[in-house]
Amino acid sequence: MNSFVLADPDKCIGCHTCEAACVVAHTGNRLFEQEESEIAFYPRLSVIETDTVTAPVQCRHCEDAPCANVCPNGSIVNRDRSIFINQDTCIGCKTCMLACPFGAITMVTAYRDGEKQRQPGLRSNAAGSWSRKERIVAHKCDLCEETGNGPECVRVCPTSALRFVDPDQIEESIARKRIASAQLLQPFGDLSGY
Amino acid sequence: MGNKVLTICPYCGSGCHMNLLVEDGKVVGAEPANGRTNEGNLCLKGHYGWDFLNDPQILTSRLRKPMIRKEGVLREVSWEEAIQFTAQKLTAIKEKYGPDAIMGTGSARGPGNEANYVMQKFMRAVIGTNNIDHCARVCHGPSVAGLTYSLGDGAMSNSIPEIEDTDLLFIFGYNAAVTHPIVARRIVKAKQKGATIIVSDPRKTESARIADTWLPLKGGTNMALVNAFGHVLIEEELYDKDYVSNYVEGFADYKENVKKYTPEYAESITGVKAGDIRKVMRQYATSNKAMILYGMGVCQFAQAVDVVKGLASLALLTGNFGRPSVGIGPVRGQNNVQGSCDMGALPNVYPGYQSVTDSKIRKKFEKAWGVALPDKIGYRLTEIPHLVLKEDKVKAYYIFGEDPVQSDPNAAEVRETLEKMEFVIVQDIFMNKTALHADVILPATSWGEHEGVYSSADRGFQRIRKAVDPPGDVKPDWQIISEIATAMGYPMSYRNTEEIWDEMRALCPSFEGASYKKMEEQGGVQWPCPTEDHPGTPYLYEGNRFSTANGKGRLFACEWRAPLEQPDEEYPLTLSTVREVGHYSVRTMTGNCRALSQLSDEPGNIQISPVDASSLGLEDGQLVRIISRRGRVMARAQVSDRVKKGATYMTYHFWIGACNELTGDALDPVSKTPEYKYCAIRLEKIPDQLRAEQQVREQYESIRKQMKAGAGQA
Amino acid sequence: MTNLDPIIHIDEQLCTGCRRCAAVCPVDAIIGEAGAPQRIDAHRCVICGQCVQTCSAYAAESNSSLTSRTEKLRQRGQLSSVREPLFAAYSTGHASDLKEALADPKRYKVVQCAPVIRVSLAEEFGLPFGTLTPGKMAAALRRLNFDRVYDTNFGADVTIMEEGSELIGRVLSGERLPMFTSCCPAWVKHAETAGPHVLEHLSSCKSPMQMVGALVKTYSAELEGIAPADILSVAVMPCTCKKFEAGREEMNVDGHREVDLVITTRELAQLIKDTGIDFMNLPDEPFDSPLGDYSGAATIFGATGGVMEAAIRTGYELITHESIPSLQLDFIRGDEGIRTATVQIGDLELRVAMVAGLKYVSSILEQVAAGTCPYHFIEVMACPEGCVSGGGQPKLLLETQRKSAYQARKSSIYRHDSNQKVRKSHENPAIIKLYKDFLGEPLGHVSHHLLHTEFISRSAKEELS
Amino acid sequence: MMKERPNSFVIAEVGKCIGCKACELACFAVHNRDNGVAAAAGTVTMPVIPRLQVIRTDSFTMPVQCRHCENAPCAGVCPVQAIRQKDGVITIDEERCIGCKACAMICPFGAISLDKVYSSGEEHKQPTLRERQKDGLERKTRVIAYKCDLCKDITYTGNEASGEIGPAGAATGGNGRGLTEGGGGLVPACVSVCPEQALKLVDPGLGVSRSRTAAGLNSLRSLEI
Repeated sequence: MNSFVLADPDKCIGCHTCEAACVVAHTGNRLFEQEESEIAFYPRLSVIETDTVTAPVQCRHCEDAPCANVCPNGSIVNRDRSIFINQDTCIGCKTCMLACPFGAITMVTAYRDGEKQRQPGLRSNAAGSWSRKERIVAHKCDLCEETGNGPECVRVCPTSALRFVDPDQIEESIARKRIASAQLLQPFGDLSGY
Repeated sequence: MGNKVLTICPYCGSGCHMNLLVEDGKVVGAEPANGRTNEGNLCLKGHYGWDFLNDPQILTSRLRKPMIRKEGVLREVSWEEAIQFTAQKLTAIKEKYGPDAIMGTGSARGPGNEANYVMQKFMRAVIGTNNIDHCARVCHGPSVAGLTYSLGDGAMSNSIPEIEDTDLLFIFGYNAAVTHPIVARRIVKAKQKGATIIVSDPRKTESARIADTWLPLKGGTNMALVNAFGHVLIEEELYDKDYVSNYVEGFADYKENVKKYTPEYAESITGVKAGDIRKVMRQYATSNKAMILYGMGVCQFAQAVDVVKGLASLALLTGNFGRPSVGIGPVRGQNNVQGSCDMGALPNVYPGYQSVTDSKIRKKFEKAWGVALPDKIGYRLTEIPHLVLKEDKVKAYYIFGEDPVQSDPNAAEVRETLEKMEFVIVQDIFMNKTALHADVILPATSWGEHEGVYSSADRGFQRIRKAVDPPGDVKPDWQIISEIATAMGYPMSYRNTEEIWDEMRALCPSFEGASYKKMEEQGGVQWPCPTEDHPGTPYLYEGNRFSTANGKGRLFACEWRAPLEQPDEEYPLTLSTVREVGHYSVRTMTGNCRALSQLSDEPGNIQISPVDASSLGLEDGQLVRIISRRGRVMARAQVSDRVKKGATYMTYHFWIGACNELTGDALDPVSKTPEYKYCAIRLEKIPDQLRAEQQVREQYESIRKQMKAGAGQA
Repeated sequence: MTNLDPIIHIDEQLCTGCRRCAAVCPVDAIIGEAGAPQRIDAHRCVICGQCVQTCSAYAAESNSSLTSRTEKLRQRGQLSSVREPLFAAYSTGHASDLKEALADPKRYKVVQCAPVIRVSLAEEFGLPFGTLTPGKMAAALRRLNFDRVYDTNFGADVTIMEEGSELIGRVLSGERLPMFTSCCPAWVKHAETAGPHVLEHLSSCKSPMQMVGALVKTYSAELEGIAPADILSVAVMPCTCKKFEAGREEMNVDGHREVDLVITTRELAQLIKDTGIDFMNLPDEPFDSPLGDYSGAATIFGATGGVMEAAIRTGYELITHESIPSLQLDFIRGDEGIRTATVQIGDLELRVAMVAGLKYVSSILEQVAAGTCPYHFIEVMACPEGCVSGGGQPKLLLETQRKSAYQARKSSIYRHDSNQKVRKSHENPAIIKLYKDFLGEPLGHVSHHLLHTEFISRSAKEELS
Repeated sequence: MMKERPNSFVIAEVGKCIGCKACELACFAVHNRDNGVAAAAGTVTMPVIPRLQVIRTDSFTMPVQCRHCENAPCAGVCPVQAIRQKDGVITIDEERCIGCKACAMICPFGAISLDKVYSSGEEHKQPTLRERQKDGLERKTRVIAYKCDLCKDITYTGNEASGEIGPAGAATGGNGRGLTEGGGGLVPACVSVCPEQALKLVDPGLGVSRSRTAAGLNSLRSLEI
């Protein structure tokens, strides 16, 4: 099973530190050297406030990922215990974004080595004149796999509202609960009279 | 290779310890350190808010050279010329109009306590006036006035770490999640440890969301609610009779004054259910340890000092003083607003809250400073527009580390005031809106570039340290002020901040034992700290001895007064100004940090209820025009379930969506704090959103150009 | 024309089973599973053609598994030159038959046009909704080789004379009230099928179309000196049910069909295009006298409430012998399913109701059966806004435009009325002359023979026996 | 400060579609005003060429149309750069298209189809290319790629106005837009005509699936592991 990050809304204070941390973890210190207009600031989780809940929302790395199941060209795969978007082959069709029940996928400009990726063929008039359009790809939590330090959002949260959930922990917890319920049943003894 | 410099975060009164990571003389990162208040945690401003030191020029630009306005244009000059020019102009104005024609400010932000000490000394000893004030006036001024009246000390009676161990936390008009995330962390911990949380706020703040009881009162009705609380404590005999008879005075008057405020009567004014008023007071009175925290929701009203006294009265009635995890905490917003108050950057007190009208104290300072000192209380910051525009009394303004055009109410009036003055000095690290009106600009070093001491909100003196050399030709604030003083014939020749600090300590009994060495050893010192062997004081009023003249706490209640400007047909909504977690003050610092400005940028937001949004046809994220009797601005609509119908909220950090173009200049009669939390506005839908977005982009671009040109970097 | 053909059909090859037709059918005559081809219960069907109007299941050109377009057109009785898309729901066409008949030099070819054709025909040529083109229409009909271009409006004026007199008689005697209008054939068929008990409440008048047909083969034939057997009587109608009405056994005069052929608005446009007539650039031409002269009251028959308004304009003056104070009876106009009003006519408080859309009529039928119906006179139109929204009218490609199309057609009708010199049926000189020269008086002997009819109960039980 | 917004697109909710093809018809109608197609079906003189296709399988029916992919593969393979992003819409320049079919082949959604070109309601013949037909060599009709353009360049509303015309009067065309008023603003014709509201214009710019995110959030409270 896949790992994922989950927030405890009773602890989250909506401070957005996780969002900034997510970007810094994925861009490194290059972020603090770039011109403001060149910055690729795309947090992979977003803090949402509703009437009753405040918490960051991010990919749950679903076992039967709806995003992967609607991807028309197989750009979303399960890899090393996480759901991975291959941004190199993503065609930007936005279907995964719609399919995700958590709203955890956003569409962002693709960068390579700090440079916006431009498409070879498609031209756009968005900038006022016809020019090669930026690649725009689906984007979501990758559990900070490349850094090797585990999710940065979990590390920086000042109220420890975020948790990295390892599927083994779920298994363990379920096993623990099973043992506990078995122990609870012991005093009943013979149930044949019921 | 890089090194780490331990310092204090410059972004709020939480006073978090942090390390700046320095490589090749440049700050490249930050990491939390294990401070008393933050225990190894930082919020996003601490983590990513150092970026402005490298001057990325996102919003405005770093000032690098002194400048003098010549033929209407700011031109770079030498320090010598700038100092001489400033000294001559001030001398001339002082001679022509008298010392009281000159106003000066302290700075509650980067400069630190030593610079504020030197500044107030400059105004008092060199200019000869008590006309020194600072932005505490527009925030916790009422706390200083109110708590000094009730308890004797105008500061948190308790400490931030104590919050998590209280049994009941009563939060009034205070949104810690946004203003002090690291204090909010303690509130979350208190909740996790089982404390009862009660929140009184018109908006469903994060604290309100996790509260056991949320009292959603109508804006501008604080006094009625606080009176009703007192009424319940007395009517149901919940108050601590022994405590009141031993340590408190004014009970008879208090009882009389709150008599009328039955919970039912208060419900008719505040909208808070009478049953809830009773319930929370029973909980408050019966808790072993109950603590009150409050913020701008109390202070930024025209009836603010009264409410502060009323809240203090609740703690007095229930005996919640003199122990850990009780008391009352005005959690100071700006990083060093506690410090600039401590240092006497106020028109009525010398450093250490020593009254300027007390002749014994005055003599002490006259002796130490070697000059005669004025005995009259000086002008308050918020009175300046009136004194200039209506009474023509103030001619020169030495603005040190503040941006009143952005931060003070009724910006149009502030601009007019500055234009009318004969001489405006701006001493700052960044070009800002106020500096556009300056005759002289004196560029200073920033946090991270100088040494000093900040006071955390809970009275904690902590050392800030220099990590990098400043860019350009800039000087520490205390040095600039000293040079002007010297040029005006009053030599000041401090060699470092510790010399200043020690001079200050010697004059302030309650700070006397807080040496640099002790701060170094302990990580910080909480005042009062009267002697070298005293470790400092985590909570005040030990033994229930208050700092008032007779040592007793003073109860207070009075009639509720409605806010001055009420909504009407033309302006049907109310506006309250608030803060945003990722930005700080006038945004010259955080607005120049890449990560922070990316998270939230111009033109800023206006929070509005879904009902009002749909009746205006507004969608979340759309630009909207906001209009009050004083001005009009554009901001982005943020439709929120947590906002009540009829109310709107804007954060005051933004330059395009500048809410202080809208706010009114109604003032509290005692503290002269403006009513930021209540004015009437209307919203207008903008049909052509694409054009409006374009306008925002153009306006931002023109601000940047203006700021760059102003900073001499065109 | 015979009534063996049920007229309304659903093409099984094309129907997608979306059942939007069933949603608009006022008599639940469309049967089938969702997603499967639907069929029509011909017994219940009132042939109003609303299903034809709403159907969007078109024959995709790319679908090679379908019967060829040419063959489909032939099956549907449509001209081979028709280029518009073919839809699953359609009505049997008679344009091909008419084209053939028009080529016959031996026959004397007479045509009449319903009031609303002139406000909707132009839409078939891409003109805005409600564009009024009576002159071009008359010109086009002449170029199609008609010898006389008459007008159903003339029949509407006659209807008012007959039906108005009938109403006055019944109100005064208190017999068989309420009285229902009988000009809408779909309503008549529905009454015969679903409410035989109200048949005696229907006005005995034939519809304006049939009245003109009867007069064409008698009055006009005499005037022109043509033998009725040599006359081809054609009607252009906004209505698919008029094809059924014209084919009713009893609609003959002395053995001659009153109306030999009925084509719809759409079919007329197709015929004009087929003949290569440049409709847009035709001159305006008048209708022929005398059966082409009409009052404003006749033109408003095309909108719901129009018959009522026209009847009141005349009834008021016949009863009170005073001039009606206002000719624009706004309280009658509207588009709700049932509208009611009370009209003060002298001492009489006339209570009237207007039903637009057959699905609204059932409550009134129940009231009549229970003897609690409070009205004197009830106008019933099967289609949602009267004949402007008839099943033979131009078919809209966008459902979203339906409301504005009906609105424009209606306001055009009312504008046409207000521009007429004569706005009351009894003041139409051609009508006055008709009664003076030929009919004698309303409800007289000749009228009875030519202009009145009887209705047949078609309840399910009788159908079976 | 402001990011580029992803393109909008129309998508159907499969459970709501009843397969009536009103969307196809509406699409065709609003795109062929130049071919004389007005409000009435009788004005149509050409085959219906829709830019979305209602698909029927045994278990469901729904229209399929272009997703306006950000990195549109169709544009990548177009040899003559006829496919571009214009004002947030992936558009095929019908003048430039040479009918090579590459775009139709690469589109993973099957949203592009090739069909004949009509002008003024008649087949548009090529200047020189001829093909053998039963009456010998004839000029071949142009065939190009068609797909959804979100009704962006449509400037004729059909027969909105009413009025009388003179004896030789010409039609007075309306001057509204093909985008029609839907629930909240202008939407493509297919969306506005759908009787079941099965079609939606998804605008990823404003509050992307915010309600969903919020809904997902509310379940968080009860999650304890």
